[in-house]
Amino acid sequence: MISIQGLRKVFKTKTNTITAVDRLDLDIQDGEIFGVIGYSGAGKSTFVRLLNRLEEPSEGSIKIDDKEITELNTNELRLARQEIGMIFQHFNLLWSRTIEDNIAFPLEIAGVPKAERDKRVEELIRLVGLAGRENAYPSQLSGGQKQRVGIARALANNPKVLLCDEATSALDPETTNSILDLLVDINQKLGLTIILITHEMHVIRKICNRVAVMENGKIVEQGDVLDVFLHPKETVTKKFVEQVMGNGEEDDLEQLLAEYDQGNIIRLHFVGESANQALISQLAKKYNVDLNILQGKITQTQRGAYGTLIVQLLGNTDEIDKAVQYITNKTSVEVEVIRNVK
Amino acid sequence: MISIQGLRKVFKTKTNTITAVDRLDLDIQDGEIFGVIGYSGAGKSTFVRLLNRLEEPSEGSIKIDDKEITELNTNELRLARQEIGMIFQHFNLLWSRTIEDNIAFPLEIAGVPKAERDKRVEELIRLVGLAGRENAYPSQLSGGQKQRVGIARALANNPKVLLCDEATSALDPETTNSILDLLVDINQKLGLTIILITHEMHVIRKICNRVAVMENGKIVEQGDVLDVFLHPKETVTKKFVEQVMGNGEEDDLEQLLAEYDQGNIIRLHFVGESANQALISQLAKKYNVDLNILQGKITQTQRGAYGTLIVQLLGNTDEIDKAVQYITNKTSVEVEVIRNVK
Amino acid sequence: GGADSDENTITVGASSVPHAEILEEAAPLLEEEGITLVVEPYEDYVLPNDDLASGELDANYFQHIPYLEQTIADTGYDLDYIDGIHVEPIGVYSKGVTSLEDIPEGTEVLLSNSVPDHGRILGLFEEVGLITLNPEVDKGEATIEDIVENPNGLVFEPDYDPAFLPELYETEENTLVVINTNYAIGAELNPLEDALFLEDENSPYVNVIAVRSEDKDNEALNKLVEILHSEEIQNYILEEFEGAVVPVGGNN
Amino acid sequence: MLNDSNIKIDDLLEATYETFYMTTIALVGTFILGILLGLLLYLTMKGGIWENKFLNFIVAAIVNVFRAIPFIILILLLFPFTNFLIGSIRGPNAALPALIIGAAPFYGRLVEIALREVDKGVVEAAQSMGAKTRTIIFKVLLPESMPALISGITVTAIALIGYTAMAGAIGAGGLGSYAYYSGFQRRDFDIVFICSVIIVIIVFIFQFIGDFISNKLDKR
Amino acid sequence: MLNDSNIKIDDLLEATYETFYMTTIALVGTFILGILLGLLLYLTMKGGIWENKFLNFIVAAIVNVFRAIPFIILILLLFPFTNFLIGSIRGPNAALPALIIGAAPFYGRLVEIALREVDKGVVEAAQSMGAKTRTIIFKVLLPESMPALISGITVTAIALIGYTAMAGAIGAGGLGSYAYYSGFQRRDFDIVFICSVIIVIIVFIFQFIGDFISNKLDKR
Ligand SMILES: Nc1ncnc2c1ncn2[C@@H]1O[C@H](COP(=O)(O)OP(=O)(O)OP(=O)(O)O)[C@@H](O)[C@H]1O
Ligand SMILES: Nc1ncnc2c1ncn2[C@@H]1O[C@H](COP(=O)(O)OP(=O)(O)OP(=O)(O)O)[C@@H](O)[C@H]1O
Ligand SMILES: [Mg+2]
Ligand SMILES: [Mg+2]
Repeated sequence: MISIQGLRKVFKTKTNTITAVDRLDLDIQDGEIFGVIGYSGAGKSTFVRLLNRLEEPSEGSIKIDDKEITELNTNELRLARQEIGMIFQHFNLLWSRTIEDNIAFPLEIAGVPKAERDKRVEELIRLVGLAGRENAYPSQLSGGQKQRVGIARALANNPKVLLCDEATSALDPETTNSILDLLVDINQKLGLTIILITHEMHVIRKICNRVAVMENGKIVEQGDVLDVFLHPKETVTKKFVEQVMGNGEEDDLEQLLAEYDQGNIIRLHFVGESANQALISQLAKKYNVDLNILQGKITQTQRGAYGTLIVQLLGNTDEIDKAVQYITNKTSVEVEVIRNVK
Repeated sequence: MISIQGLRKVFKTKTNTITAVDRLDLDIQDGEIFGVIGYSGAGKSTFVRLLNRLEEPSEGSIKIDDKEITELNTNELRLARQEIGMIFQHFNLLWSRTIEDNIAFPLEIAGVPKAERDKRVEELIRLVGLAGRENAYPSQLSGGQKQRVGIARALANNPKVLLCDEATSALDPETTNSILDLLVDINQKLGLTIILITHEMHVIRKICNRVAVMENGKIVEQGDVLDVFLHPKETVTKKFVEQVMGNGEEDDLEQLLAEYDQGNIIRLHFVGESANQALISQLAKKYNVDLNILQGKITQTQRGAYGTLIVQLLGNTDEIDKAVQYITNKTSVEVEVIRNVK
Repeated sequence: GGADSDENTITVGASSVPHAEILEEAAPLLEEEGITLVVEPYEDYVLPNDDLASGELDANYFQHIPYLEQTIADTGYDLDYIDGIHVEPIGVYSKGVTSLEDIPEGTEVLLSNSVPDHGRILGLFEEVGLITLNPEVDKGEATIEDIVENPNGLVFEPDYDPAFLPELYETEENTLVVINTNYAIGAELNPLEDALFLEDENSPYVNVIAVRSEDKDNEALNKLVEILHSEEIQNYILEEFEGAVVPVGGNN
Repeated sequence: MLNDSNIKIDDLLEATYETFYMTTIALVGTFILGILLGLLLYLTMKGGIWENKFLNFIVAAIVNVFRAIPFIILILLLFPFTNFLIGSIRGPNAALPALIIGAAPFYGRLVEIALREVDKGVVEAAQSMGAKTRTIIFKVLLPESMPALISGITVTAIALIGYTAMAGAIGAGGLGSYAYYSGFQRRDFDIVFICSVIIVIIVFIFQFIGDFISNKLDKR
Repeated sequence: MLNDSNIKIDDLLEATYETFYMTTIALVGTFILGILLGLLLYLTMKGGIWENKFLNFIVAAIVNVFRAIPFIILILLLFPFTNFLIGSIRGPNAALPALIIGAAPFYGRLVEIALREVDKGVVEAAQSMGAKTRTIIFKVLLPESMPALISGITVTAIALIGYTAMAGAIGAGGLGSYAYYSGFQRRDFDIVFICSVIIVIIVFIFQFIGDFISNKLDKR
């Protein structure tokens, strides 16, 4: 559905030349929810802004629905844009319009009749939890409320593609969840394709099918969410995965090692197979070791439990070695020995 | 240090009267990092804006450092504000100034000499990872970069109190961590008191001493971070705690129950005592049960492992019962039976 | 109403002061003769002649003969006048200079920026013997460049709005200020007493009723002139304008 | 003091009416034409929606030329046009073309300044929704800059009142010309004073209305 | 065509110089005084930093009164003041007080409009840092509104060029009065034309400089 080739965007300032997006290739399927993550300044916002040509590409091609976006004339681009909703990082609401009228705006643009418009707006206001504030102006809303108006506005005209630039970063988890559910719902019912920029990995985990990791304007890694979560290759990806997978932060680890100064400490990666979920209890039964779960996180994926646990093994050195060997040889759990006491 | 009593702020609009902050009482200690969480629209931003009187309180008293903020005259207020740094939800950078000059602004206001100012600015730019962009203008920065400029600016004049309104919500986890480390560092070295609004519970967990939960303008719950995490009383708090403690979301649970349709399913709350870390392996040894860790999260606190695990118990019903009883009676781990197979 | 409307209605363009006021005074007298007078006020000196030539007006009353002649020469309009009605004598005033005899060398002369007045003012200066103008130049069209002899080395500065001249007289003490009598009176100067020297009623700058040449014998328009020359109107002028406007061509 | 004066209440009322009449009608024309010019300047500028160096230069040239021409000369230049349009070159109606054409380029610049202050983000938002330029103009640019547009037209209204004084040259009447010719020229300063007071009152009325609307519309 | 004319290059050059001279000097005065008035209007308005209904009314009244007075009458009213200040009431210098006092209230309004467009958030940011009002004015309000302030002074400059024409009444000279008195009055339309062209060129120069600076300063 969306096919991007050699996309490039260079900003020239007096002192610097910044390549915000650098020869980027990407294919996004119809009806997919595609996540984009990356550090601040990686070029994520620039990337989505290139997709609907709010930013003119310096180079490269963007095909959406077999239309070459970069070659559309003004009018064609206009019509193409009506099918692409966009949620802005900084909301970009019209201060001169009430909440209601802000949400109705894309419908007015698309020429939807008044009665229908009102119905749709009411529905959306309810969906994003702003009922009762219809007639407020953006300046009278909190940050998260503005964000929700932006979301409602982007969804109003039932777009085919939705570009979300940190759509939930100003929202509390409860509201985030309800918005994400809403997006998944629309995605499933109407086949909406969503490109979702975020720095919250749990958002990616919860709703994305695939994810791309950007760094310095390039996509350094991409794939199925689970694959990327399981086998992050790049450092940047690992950092992001750690966020959702637990507190792998190195300084935490050192503290841990200092605190629990006895026995072996190992890190177990559960890679999503239900057979291994009982590993801890199996080990306890099989070997004469005590297993202290110090830290970690296990989540459910379609294929089974997945995650990381940092475990302290106390007991006889031999027994410990055997236990570790067992894990290595007989299970699909990946084990990493952090401290080995000999 | 900060003592708030009966604080109230009412916004009157033509159609609505909104009590954004409603008779709020709160005491914050010197050198504390105090978190405030709450749903979008709960009144968090309004609350911090009242603290430095960017918003005039409708009622109530605010004492900072024994100064009654509500009674200061213009000049006293001005001087008091120089000691209160503020990070805005929407950055509020001056577009007419470069990054460098934006950060230097509070120093200019405080009358810091040029040479010293330059040194401090350079240092801060490095700290927030914007070296090389000193001479860019805000319009040339990404959202997260702007946020970091806002942070640097708020820290520039070594304030005694720092008000952070979603200071890290536009930042990726890596940058967030480095900023949080920075805050903790300053907090420890200089005794900076921080009031931190966020909707990211892991931020609270990582750096806050105490946390307050706001709902509809009121503080509905407050206390030590650990206490609140361990024993969330209000629904809103529970929702927030679930975010950081794992995927306690109800629909996930149902899915889990459907998927693992055998044996008992229990939820274990580890309340931060190191003695219990080996619970799983102990149970496996003591009773004839298999324990599958389905989901959950364990983190380290000062006192020991703390968190929740959802565990499937497979085996003889009697044995399972015994195991559960053992947990209930002999450990400080709280157990909640989600499914009991009789 | 233009020239082609009712025979007995005449439209006359006039400057508001004193021309329009004088006409307004005459209107009821004319009405008695069965002639309706419509006064069209003008604040400008170009348009009334344009409008007269184009037929929008039947007559106008705002200019003196030299100006009319100048306009005819410039534009080729076929205009003429019936008779003169009044003179607004111009005077020269000064706070510092008290007699014609001891005007200091190089004294500045401040005069109106209204070009049509310049010839008239220079003529007055020539008459009292302060300058000599190029004899080949028509007096009415003379400009400062036409001064051939200037024994006192007077410096003419034709740059000022005529209405401001009384103020200049007050502040710029060592200059000669040429002030139209109407402004002088407005500024509570007495032309006869305060002026260093003054035009007399023999001035060629008599304000006339101008018409298109074909209308020179028009009955209604001649009736208008007749009434303006009547004793009643002439007395009105004398009383109303306190000497700033001097009626001419009447019976007295 | 006023007893010495030649103030005629009727004349004064008429002059007031004429000033009001000319200002109000001219204001409507100026508003429309000025917004048109301002939009053209804004849209065709560098980085604008219709970026067009040539057109921008032409419009800027027209605006500058008409702003540059002294009003009195403008009146003169417009005679043929006025005559064609109004059927006369005298009186209050004949002053309107000159008033509008004199004030519109000026207001056009104020409109341009106001439009430049509109947040680029909201224009982008509208573009991302596939809005026609017309929609962007009428539903984004104009509403979002409305407080500044109204303040600008208020400023222009008051400049227009000043222009009406000069329009007295073609017999348009009005307070300014009444003050100047019947008062100032005749050194009847009571008339000047009274006229000035009335003008000040009119200015206050315009300013009050302008401020009121502008504040009402400002939802920031 | 030009051969028939009485244009004297010297006079033309002098008139051009006078126009430039008056406009430039008056512009500086107008800029300072106008910013002062605009700031007062902005700061004392409802919700402003120095919110003060009374002071706001007074300043608004002064601004409105001076905007309302026809320029020629303003010149007259200022004679004593001008005489005191300049020691003369004629010539280009004597025109300056009237030019400045005539244009400053007008520019003051434009300044007010520009200041209102400054994002309230950045003012709040400065307040939260404990900035003095002086600092807020010089380091926030003025820099953040600078593009609009410059565009505004450009508009005012061009209005000032128009005013200088009227200042001819006190012998200030300048192109406008040269065009009117030597050209229009003597029916020498070549002079009118040439003067107009020069005025248009001056307007373009001012506009070009203004646009250039304004664009340069706009970092949004
Ligand atoms: N100026 C205002 N006028 C009217 N209502 C306002 C105004 N400012 C805030 N509110 C309302 O007050 C309530 C609290 O707003 P506040 O900005 O404090 O929320 P918040 O907790 O910061 O939310 P968020 O997490 O979304 O930023 C909201 O319902 C908001 O709509
Ligand atoms: N108009 C511009 N001029 C110059 N540089 C720019 C401009 N816009 C963006 N950049 C730079 O391009 C890079 C990518 O910016 P972009 O906004 O795409 O980052 P991002 O990935 O969205 O970051 P964030 O998570 O902080 O929003 C940044 O270094 C930014 O400073
Ligand atoms: Mg971004
Ligand atoms: Mg908020």
